[in-house]
Amino acid sequence: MLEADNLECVRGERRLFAGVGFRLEGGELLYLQGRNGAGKTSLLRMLIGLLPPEAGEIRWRGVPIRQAGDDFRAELCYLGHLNAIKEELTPLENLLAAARLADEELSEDEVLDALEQVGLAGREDLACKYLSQGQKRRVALARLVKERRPLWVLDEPFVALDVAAVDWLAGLISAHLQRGGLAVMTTHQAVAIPAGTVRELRLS
Amino acid sequence: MTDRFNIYRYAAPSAFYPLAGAMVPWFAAAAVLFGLAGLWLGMLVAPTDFQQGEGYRIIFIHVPASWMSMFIYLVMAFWAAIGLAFNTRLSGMMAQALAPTGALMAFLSLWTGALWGKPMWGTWWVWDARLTSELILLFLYIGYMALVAAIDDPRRADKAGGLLLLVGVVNIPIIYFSVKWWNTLHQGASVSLTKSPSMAATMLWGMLLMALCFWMYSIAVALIRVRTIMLERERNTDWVRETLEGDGK
Amino acid sequence: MIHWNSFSEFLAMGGYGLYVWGSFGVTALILAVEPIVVARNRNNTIARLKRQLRAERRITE
Amino acid sequence: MLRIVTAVVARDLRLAMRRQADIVSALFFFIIVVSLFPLGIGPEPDLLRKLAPGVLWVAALLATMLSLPRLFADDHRDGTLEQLALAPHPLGLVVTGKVIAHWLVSGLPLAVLAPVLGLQFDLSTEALVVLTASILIGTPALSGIGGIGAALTLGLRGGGVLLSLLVLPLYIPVLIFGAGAVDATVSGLGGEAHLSLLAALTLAALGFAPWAAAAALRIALE
Repeated sequence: MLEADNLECVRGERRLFAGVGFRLEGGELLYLQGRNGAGKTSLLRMLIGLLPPEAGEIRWRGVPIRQAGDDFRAELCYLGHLNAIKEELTPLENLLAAARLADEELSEDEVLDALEQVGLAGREDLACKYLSQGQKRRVALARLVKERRPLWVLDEPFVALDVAAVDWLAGLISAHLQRGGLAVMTTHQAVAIPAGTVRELRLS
Repeated sequence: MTDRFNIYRYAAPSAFYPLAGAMVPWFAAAAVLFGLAGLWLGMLVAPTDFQQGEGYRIIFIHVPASWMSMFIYLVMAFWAAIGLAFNTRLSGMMAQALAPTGALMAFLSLWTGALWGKPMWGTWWVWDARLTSELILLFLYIGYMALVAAIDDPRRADKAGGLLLLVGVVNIPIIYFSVKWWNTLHQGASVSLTKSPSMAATMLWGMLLMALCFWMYSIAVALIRVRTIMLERERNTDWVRETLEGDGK
Repeated sequence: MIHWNSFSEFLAMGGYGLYVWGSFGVTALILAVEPIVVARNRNNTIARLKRQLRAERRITE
Repeated sequence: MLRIVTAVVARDLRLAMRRQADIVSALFFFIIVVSLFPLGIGPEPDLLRKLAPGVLWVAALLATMLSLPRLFADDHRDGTLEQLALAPHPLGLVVTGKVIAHWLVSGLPLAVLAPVLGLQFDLSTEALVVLTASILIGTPALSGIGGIGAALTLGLRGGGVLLSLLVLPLYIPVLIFGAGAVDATVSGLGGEAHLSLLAALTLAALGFAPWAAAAALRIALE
């Protein structure tokens, strides 16, 4: 469903990688690995269409993502290393606003449910600036709980999480794969994902 | 890609670099020749203007500089459009190479305009539509150069600068007409910029020759500058390495 | 053919000498300086890139 | 289509309400600049009436620019802008929403304050009405054009100064027609022609600017 052909990445004057390609089907997870500065985040940004590749092509359901445009983005969920939450808003407001801006139907009950799952019950009405770094990350991750879009692209999702949260997130990703979803992620920690096929791609 | 169209071939910096290098001396020589001919006609042969006396001779640089300042901006916008549409590397470099010359032309146009205005209208500056638009054009040039200089990644700089150029092109006519309208309502300056219609043939030829001189000059300088930019930008490519190992030509 | 009777008349420009020569002087100055600056900039860039290339060679060898 | 615009407006307004200090400081800037002019040039009512349109408009223009650098910067810093760019609808609509929200918290309050400040300049009732109308009609164009500048300078060093350099030349037509409307009313010519031209400028700016800004944002996000 997601194919990348012969991708090349140039940042500034440096060629980070060239000739990178892969195919990913429903139920499969792709681990991106590589040193710092190998271009993992750049590759992710290419896959979500924010960074045009220097050469090569990315296709979603056989259509180049540039052409697919909104149709592609409607099936994409991206979690960057920035949390994309507003400090002034409460976790509840943040998640509701994010859902509305992403054109998703999400009720308040569903959001509260998701916040409970990430262990933020009782903090729904506290502005995010009063939360700790790890708690803010959980607010960002809570978006994934009700997320049913087929392609997840996650940049270092396990960073700043404790052991229990890592297990919970791994379970969430497995469930997504079992539903037939796809996931691409970068990570430094080796986390076992119980279900689905795991592939690896090493950028050198 | 490289062999499909000729235009693509010359749009590749490696092919354009030697071509540009070969063209520079010709344009420079043409600029000198046209300049000498224009100055001879304009300064030595052309008769005195019956209204403005000898002071009108500023026209021989003022009008060509004004023309070039506007024309260069249009050319830059043209390259910007090409660059944004086809993602060619050369376009951004061309726009950047032209900008300083365009800004200098706008400055010259204002400078000579002021020196012309003082004896003719008794003031260095009027808030006339043409002068004001020329001033804003200078600001647009400076803004473009500042924006491009502020962005580290050259590709991003090209794209952002190109977008700014296109926005500017849309705005220049709006600015011109709004200032013109504002000016006619205010009627502050009792000065008309319309030139005397009976322009002698020698004056016209002098002006056209000077315009050609400025044109050739701008092309020559921009070509040298674009060659420098190419070397700088593509320093990690094979063709630049080979060029550098030769004599840089 | 030539409009002027004497060189001093040419310089005076019918009383407009300051303005005419002020315009031509600054224009000539700019049109002379800009190519020099551009050429110097080009030579500096080439020299710098050559130095970098040589340094790179030394490292790889 | 409308839903996404309203969603952005609602979110940005809510954020602005939680950060009222920003709005208030821009308004105080406007008040202070306008109030300083009579002190600088003297209290003659005739002179003040003549200067009022220009002074009020220039101050409104500068006050609008004060909040422009943050139009996209906050969303850029915390990653929200990426999410907005990845949403399944045109980015231009999102920018339209942000421009509208910016106008609601920067332009609209100026229009409310302007008649009060106009009284300091001894403007007639008719001129005050036209002044308010011109600021009401003209400031959306300022927000829209400013959005292009804000998007182009996103994430750059010294972005604020650069932003003014890019945006001020483009503001000139708005300034001319805005101040011109009041000017024409003061001198008894009637400001309708200016106002309709100003409205045309605003419509053009709101139709065109968000898409240019969206293109600039995509460049900034690369």
